[in-house]
Amino acid sequence: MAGKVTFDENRCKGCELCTTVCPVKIVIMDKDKINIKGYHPATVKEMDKCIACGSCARMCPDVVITVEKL
Amino acid sequence: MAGKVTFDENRCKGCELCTTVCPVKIVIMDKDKINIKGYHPATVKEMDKCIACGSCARMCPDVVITVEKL
Amino acid sequence: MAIVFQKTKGLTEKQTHYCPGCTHGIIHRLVAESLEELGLLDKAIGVAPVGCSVFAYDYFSCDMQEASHGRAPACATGIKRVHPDSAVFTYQGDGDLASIGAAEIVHAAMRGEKFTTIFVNNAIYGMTGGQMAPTTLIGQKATTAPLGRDENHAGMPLRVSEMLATIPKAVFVERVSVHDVPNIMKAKKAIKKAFEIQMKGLGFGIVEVLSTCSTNWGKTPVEALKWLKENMIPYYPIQNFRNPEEVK
Amino acid sequence: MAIVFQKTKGLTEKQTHYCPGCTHGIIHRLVAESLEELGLLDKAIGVAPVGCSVFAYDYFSCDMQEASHGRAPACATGIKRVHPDSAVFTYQGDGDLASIGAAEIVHAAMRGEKFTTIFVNNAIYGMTGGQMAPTTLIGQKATTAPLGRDENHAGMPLRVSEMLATIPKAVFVERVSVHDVPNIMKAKKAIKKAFEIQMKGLGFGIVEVLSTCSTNWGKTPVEALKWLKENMIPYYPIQNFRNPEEVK
Amino acid sequence: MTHQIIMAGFGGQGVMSMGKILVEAGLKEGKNVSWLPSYGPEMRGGTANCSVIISEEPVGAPTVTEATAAIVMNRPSLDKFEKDVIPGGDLLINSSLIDKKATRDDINVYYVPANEIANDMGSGKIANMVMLGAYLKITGAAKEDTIMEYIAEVFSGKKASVVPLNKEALKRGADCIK
Amino acid sequence: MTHQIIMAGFGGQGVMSMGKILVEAGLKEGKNVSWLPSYGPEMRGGTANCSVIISEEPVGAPTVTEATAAIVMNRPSLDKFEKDVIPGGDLLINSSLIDKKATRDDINVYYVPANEIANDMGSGKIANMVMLGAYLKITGAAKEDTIMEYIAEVFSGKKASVVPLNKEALKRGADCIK
Amino acid sequence: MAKELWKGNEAIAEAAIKAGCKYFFGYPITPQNEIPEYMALKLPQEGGCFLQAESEVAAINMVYGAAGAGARVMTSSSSPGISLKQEGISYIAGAELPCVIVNIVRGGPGLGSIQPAQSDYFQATKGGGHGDYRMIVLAPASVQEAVDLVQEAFDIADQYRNPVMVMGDGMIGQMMEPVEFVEIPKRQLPEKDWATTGLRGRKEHNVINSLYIEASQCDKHNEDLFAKYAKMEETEIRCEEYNLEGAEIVFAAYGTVARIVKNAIKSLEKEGIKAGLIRPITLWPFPKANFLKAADMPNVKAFLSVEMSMGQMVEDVELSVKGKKPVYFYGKAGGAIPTPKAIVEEAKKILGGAK
Amino acid sequence: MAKELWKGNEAIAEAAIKAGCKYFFGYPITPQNEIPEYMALKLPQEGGCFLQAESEVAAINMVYGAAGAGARVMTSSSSPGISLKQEGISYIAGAELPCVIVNIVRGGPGLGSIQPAQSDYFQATKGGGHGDYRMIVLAPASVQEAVDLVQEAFDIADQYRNPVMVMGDGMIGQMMEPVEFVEIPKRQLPEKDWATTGLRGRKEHNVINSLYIEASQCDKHNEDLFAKYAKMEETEIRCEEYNLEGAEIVFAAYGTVARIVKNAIKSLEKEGIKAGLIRPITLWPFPKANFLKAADMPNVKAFLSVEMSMGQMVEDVELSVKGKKPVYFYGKAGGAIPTPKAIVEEAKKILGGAK
Ligand SMILES: Cc1ncc(C[n+]2csc(CCOP(=O)(O)OP(=O)(O)O)c2C)c(N)n1
Ligand SMILES: Cc1ncc(C[n+]2csc(CCOP(=O)(O)OP(=O)(O)O)c2C)c(N)n1
Ligand code: SF4
Ligand code: SF4
Ligand code: SF4
Ligand code: SF4
Ligand code: SF4
Ligand code: SF4
Ligand SMILES: [Mg+2]
Ligand SMILES: [Mg+2]
Repeated sequence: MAGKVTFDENRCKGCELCTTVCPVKIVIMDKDKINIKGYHPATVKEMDKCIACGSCARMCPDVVITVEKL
Repeated sequence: MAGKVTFDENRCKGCELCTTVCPVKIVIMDKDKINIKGYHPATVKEMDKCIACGSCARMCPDVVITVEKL
Repeated sequence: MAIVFQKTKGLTEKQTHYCPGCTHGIIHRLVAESLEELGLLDKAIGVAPVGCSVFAYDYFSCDMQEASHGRAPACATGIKRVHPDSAVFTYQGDGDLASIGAAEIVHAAMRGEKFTTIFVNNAIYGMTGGQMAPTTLIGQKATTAPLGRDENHAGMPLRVSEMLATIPKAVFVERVSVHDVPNIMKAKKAIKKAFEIQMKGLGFGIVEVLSTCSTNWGKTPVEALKWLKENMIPYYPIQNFRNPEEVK
Repeated sequence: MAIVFQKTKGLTEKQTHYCPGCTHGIIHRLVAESLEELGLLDKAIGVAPVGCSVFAYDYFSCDMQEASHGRAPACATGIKRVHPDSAVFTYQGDGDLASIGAAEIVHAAMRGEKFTTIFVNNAIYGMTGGQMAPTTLIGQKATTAPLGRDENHAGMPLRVSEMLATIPKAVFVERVSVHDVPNIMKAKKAIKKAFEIQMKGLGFGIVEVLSTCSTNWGKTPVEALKWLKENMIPYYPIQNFRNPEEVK
Repeated sequence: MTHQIIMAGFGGQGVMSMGKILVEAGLKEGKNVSWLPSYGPEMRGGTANCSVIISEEPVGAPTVTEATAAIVMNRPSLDKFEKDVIPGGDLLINSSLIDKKATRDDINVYYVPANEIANDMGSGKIANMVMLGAYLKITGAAKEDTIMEYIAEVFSGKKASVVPLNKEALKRGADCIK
Repeated sequence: MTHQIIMAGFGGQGVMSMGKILVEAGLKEGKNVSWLPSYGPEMRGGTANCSVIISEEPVGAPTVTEATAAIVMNRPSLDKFEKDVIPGGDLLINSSLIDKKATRDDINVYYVPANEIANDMGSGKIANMVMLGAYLKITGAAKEDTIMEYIAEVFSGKKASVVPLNKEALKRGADCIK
Repeated sequence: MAKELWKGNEAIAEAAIKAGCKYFFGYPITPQNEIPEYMALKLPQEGGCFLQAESEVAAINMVYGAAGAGARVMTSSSSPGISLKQEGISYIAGAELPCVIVNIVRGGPGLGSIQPAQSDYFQATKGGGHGDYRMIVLAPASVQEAVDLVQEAFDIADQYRNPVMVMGDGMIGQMMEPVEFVEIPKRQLPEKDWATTGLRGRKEHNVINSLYIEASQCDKHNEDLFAKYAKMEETEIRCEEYNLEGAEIVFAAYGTVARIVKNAIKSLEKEGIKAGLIRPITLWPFPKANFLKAADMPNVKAFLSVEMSMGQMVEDVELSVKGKKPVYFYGKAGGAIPTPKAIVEEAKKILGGAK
Repeated sequence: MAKELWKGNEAIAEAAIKAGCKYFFGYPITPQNEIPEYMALKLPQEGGCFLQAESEVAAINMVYGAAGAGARVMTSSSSPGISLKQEGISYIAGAELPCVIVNIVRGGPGLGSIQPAQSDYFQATKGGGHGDYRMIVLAPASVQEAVDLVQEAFDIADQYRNPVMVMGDGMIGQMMEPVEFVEIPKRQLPEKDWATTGLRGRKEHNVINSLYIEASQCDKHNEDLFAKYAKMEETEIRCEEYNLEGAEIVFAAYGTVARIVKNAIKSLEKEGIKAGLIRPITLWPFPKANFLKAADMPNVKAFLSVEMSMGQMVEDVELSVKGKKPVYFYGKAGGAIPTPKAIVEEAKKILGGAK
């Protein structure tokens, strides 16, 4: 049931909505990065924990996230 | 309980509404007369039958009728 | 010798331009009598619409404004906000209130504007010669619905009172009719009550009055009363829809 | 490897101008996905409003018209009458639909226009900088209600779905929210159903979507979702108000 | 010759259709014509009127302010339009409903008891055709035959029975003019 | 001397208030001033800018198309406004966020690491005051004292604690200009 | 086809149907009610759609939607109703949508009267709505001309993707005159490949819009619009010149007033005074050149604009004449109609003064 | 009182309150939102009433009601919103009600842009609504002038029982400038004995109305209105003349554009070209005499009207100049702002050509 999420990083507006809905709490804001819009983009650090539930993508207002099931 | 009804004849538009509501059926159209508006005005022929119920006046859209109780 | 009925001081001496038997005349009288009986003539300000009752400003003896088509509630809002102690009313037809003025009446109700609306529903545009109104019944002919109103094309008639009764600040909503004397008496009572509620500052009140238009219905005045009773009332039930607790 | 979620073809590549976390973006996506899934992208014509979603014409990949403020339902009426086999929708904010456009939405519903309205209720005028909307809650601050909405002055918030549900030809009326994932799924279902009902020609359908405006609410996007849940839903219950028998 | 006619009366007296019939006949005869009604809010019982022009030349203004003839069916119309007839013009008065006389002496005045004649014929509605008959006799603005041709076209089939009645009305009107 | 300044950056970088503070100070010094913001739909994250004029003479156009100075807080602003500086004018670049260099050589270019300085001072929000300090040092458009006088007025009472921070920011900005 | 008597409003409606108008959105108002009423009866028979809108505002926005969807569409109203359409008209012009708008003008301002007037000239020609835009404004003087112009109005609208207004007064709408429906030669028209029909296989989505958020783009859009308007000014001006030769005074009048003026010209002729008439048929673009040419004629001493207004077209006459000859005005407003007699007197007064 | 920095919109609102405005009915639209927002905060504190209407149409009709009830009342909006008010404005003018309407103009047509523009000139001065009517239109060029004019606008409105429009562009509304609130000398004003206050003992009922069903009465009403307008034209014209002496070219410009033109004049001066400016402050009534006088000055070779539009006021300049000197136009539209440089070039081009 492992999943893979991909972020279209430069679309991200750093709103943090995706981080609140991940059941395994792996979506976080990347404070080390600033994208071309000037925001810290969202990212996933522990990808192996992803269960490919799609919640993060469904919550994102800016269609930043693609979710795949491995 | 006798009543008296007075018609401000030249206001009358001959619509006949008053004639339909008199409980004693004494309000009629005066086919012999034409008022300045060009209508046959309403009138009461048998005034002594009037019970001063006020229905004719309440039905009249043109405040033609005054009703008094004798 | 006692007066049982005489012309109210709420009406001027001016004779109306209405067609013979047009029940606008009755409704005018009921409003004027209510104002007189409540002692409000001296602080009443009425708003005439665009429609057959456009000349209402000539018929009511209180101060009057003539509003643009459909906007009487906005006009009345302006007046009432300036003179909060006045008795303000709008007098509007179904084209005026339910068609072009739909937003204005909904929002006056939403804000709970403290004025009274007399809504004369004759299921037709009288003044302009018999076009379809939002309230025209299914199958009823109108010059812009020459084969009768078709629900698939023009929808179902709008029940304004039912709709406005969903709005919290529309504290008094009642539908009445003037097709016979008992109903005329009931209509008067509702109108009077609406003004009382206004003066108590409770919110917005509207009385929908079913009315005839013999001319554009193509009927005699007497036939028109019958048509109203048999056709309008089944779709537009005579009923109180909202009453503020305080005045029940 | 299976795709669980990816961007729908119903949206263009254009990035939105919305503030971070604005749920307009989610609602756009739900509409676009619905159109794609129902195979309607090829015959859909959308109408963008005046409001924050004014640029919606750039974001949906189907044909689009930009309507004047509040008149999207009139515009959509014109379109749908010309192309009866199209899937026509309006996308409107609460200022647009419930304030200036109140008459247009009521009458589209009355006529039973066969299009779908997506009504984004964020209880504020977003685009113009946070003025009071008809849907602004009691006590909620807005730039034109600096001390919070006062019911005695500005009335009670308008419950649009409840009001429209009194209109016979408004065959589908449902209120949904997008403040969390389960509600987003429900919202999507309602939107899809509304389009299905349109394509069956059953009448007018509207989905009211509760939405956030973190910018003008003065909150972070995450706080805004919580505020919606705790403050809007109690007054605007999430509920189906009308459903045509045929699609129950 | 240009005929500029004002026709006026109560709503319901058929002044509008009287005008229409006349212009239809004029058109049939190859003349230039126009017909302009008064229009107003629905004030039933008010007066209605129309301006009719029949001319060899193209019609200028459709309004008639200098009438070669006026046909007045009721008292208010007489009061209103008597002044608009040009000197030497014709004024036709429905004497059944108007007890007043014309005041001018520079015009030709005709009194036609149109309603009496119509009632006498059993149809009060046809008073307008009586007046039209009188007018045609005076002015020859259109031929009676053309009028009847048009009327026969309009009332064909089932309604054809009214044709003779109209013809009779025109004639009885014409007969009033000596 | 007429100072015509463009200040530009992301929404939230305080370019609008930087401009307001400057014109308030100008007014205090008896100059003629104007402040004109850009305005647009709520596109957060977009760029905002304002045109500021401080002059001995009455202010003509409130728009600045020939800037005596431009203060750019982010990259898009540099790209947009570099061309509007008059030859011999000043361009102040927030080098913390802009890694690009100016392309023109007929103007005076200053690189101020405003965000770094501000962060260093413990308040990222004060980067605008750092830039303003640099600008004042270069142009003398207003006196630092007047600025501080105004700031002290605005942040009186409980908020007075931020006054020294602002003063420090102005100074650190000025120090960047050698 | 032989000539038949038609009431102006009905003739206008029939002409529109003959021109392929399939959609009509309107709202009742005197004195144009016969247009929607005729449409209500006839459009469904032609497979078209008549809809009574909830208001004039809604009607013009339905027109916007239908025009954007590629249809031939019309609306009609009278003065107060046309005022309510101003925002919509500005949008339609801004989005470059073709449609026909009929205004059967009545007396104003406000509720005014319902009698014939020409007091919406400024509104129609200068732009009653906001922003810079233009409509072609056609002003028929007879029912026949109304019929001819309405038919062409749809083509003009489609050719330029622009709203076209047909402006008559209450008389044009209400009077009956003989009419012959002659088919107007159809123009070569561009395809409506910009219309929102649904993609139906098309690759790029079509967008109907008037928003240009960048000022420079909006400026450019205005420049483009005005380039189009310049083309209209080159090719679409219509005007009748009448009796100009040797005229001492030249009247300017349009619509039914021009006919009244012709009566006055005949009267003047009888009194030995030669008068001519320039009758703009397009109120915009205005036939400036015709007036300028007349102003250069040595026999012409003065111009007199006669209108059912307090003086509106007279400004365009003045602008055209460029100060070369004096320009006077005579008018009645609020539904009152100038009489030939009053016009004659006014002309004589001017010539007396000018001599 | 010392000068303070005020944002134009807020200064306008404050000036209205200082002038005794107690009622405000409006609807949000950029770039004038600070006016209703300021009113929302401050009017209740002054015992007045701010109400956000459901639309611009409703707002103007609330103004109608409140003005008819005798109040000092104002509304404000921007271009598309003002278009929606046209019917209402015509009613207000027809019923002769005093009120102040602010238009902070933005680029059009249609949704256009939200940037500064002057493209509602025709609408404001010629009558965007139906029928013949006029408003006084005041066009401030600075925040200070806006403040002064707004204060007087209420008096003018009351004096003539007429709507008065204050027309600025987005710059006037958005910019901050130093302002001093100086009390404007109050006019001697007639009593509002016509207002609908409720009879309160009065014998005759008061009626607010614009309907004159008889054409002759409506004509008479128009005559009366125009007699009043003539009085306004006599007494209310305001205009700034700048640098006219010896000017080869005279600019016509109003509002903020006049300030840009002044910059251009200074640049021209540096190049040895003398240029002047006539700045109408009242757009209606238009300062025709000032232009005519300048046209008669031998040094003046040409006029150049500079506007943020495609050319609107230029027609009034032409009408004033009566063909005595050539009149040119330069403008930007849709929210674009003319630069001093472009104006200088345009002037030089004209003078080159005119020489
Ligand atoms: C803006 C505007 N649109 C249309 C009209 C024309 N008009 C006058 S009265 C009327 C309808 C009146 O119908 P209703 O309100 O039902 O009143 P009724 O005559 O039936 O009493 C209309 C459409 C107008 N005067 N103004
Ligand atoms: C006729 C008109 N009036 C006002 C405006 C200004 N305006 C633009 S968006 C808007 C309100 C939008 O609020 P809402 O519909 O709630 O949408 P949101 O921005 O909240 O999504 C207003 C009033 C306009 N463009 N046109
Ligand atoms: S798909 Fe689900 S589990 Fe994976 S990152 Fe997104 S929310 Fe977390
Ligand atoms: S929800 Fe989307 S835009 Fe917001 S932080 Fe997550 S990825 Fe970025
Ligand atoms: S008062 Fe009553 S009884 Fe007397 S006439 Fe009238 S209706 Fe008849
Ligand atoms: S109801 Fe009145 S108007 Fe009608 S007939 Fe009777 S008295 Fe006359
Ligand atoms: S037209 Fe109808 S509503 Fe109007 S006055 Fe006549 S009967 Fe009454
Ligand atoms: S202002 Fe509000 S509604 Fe508009 S984009 Fe921003 S968050 Fe969304
Ligand atoms: Mg009605
Ligand atoms: Mg909103």
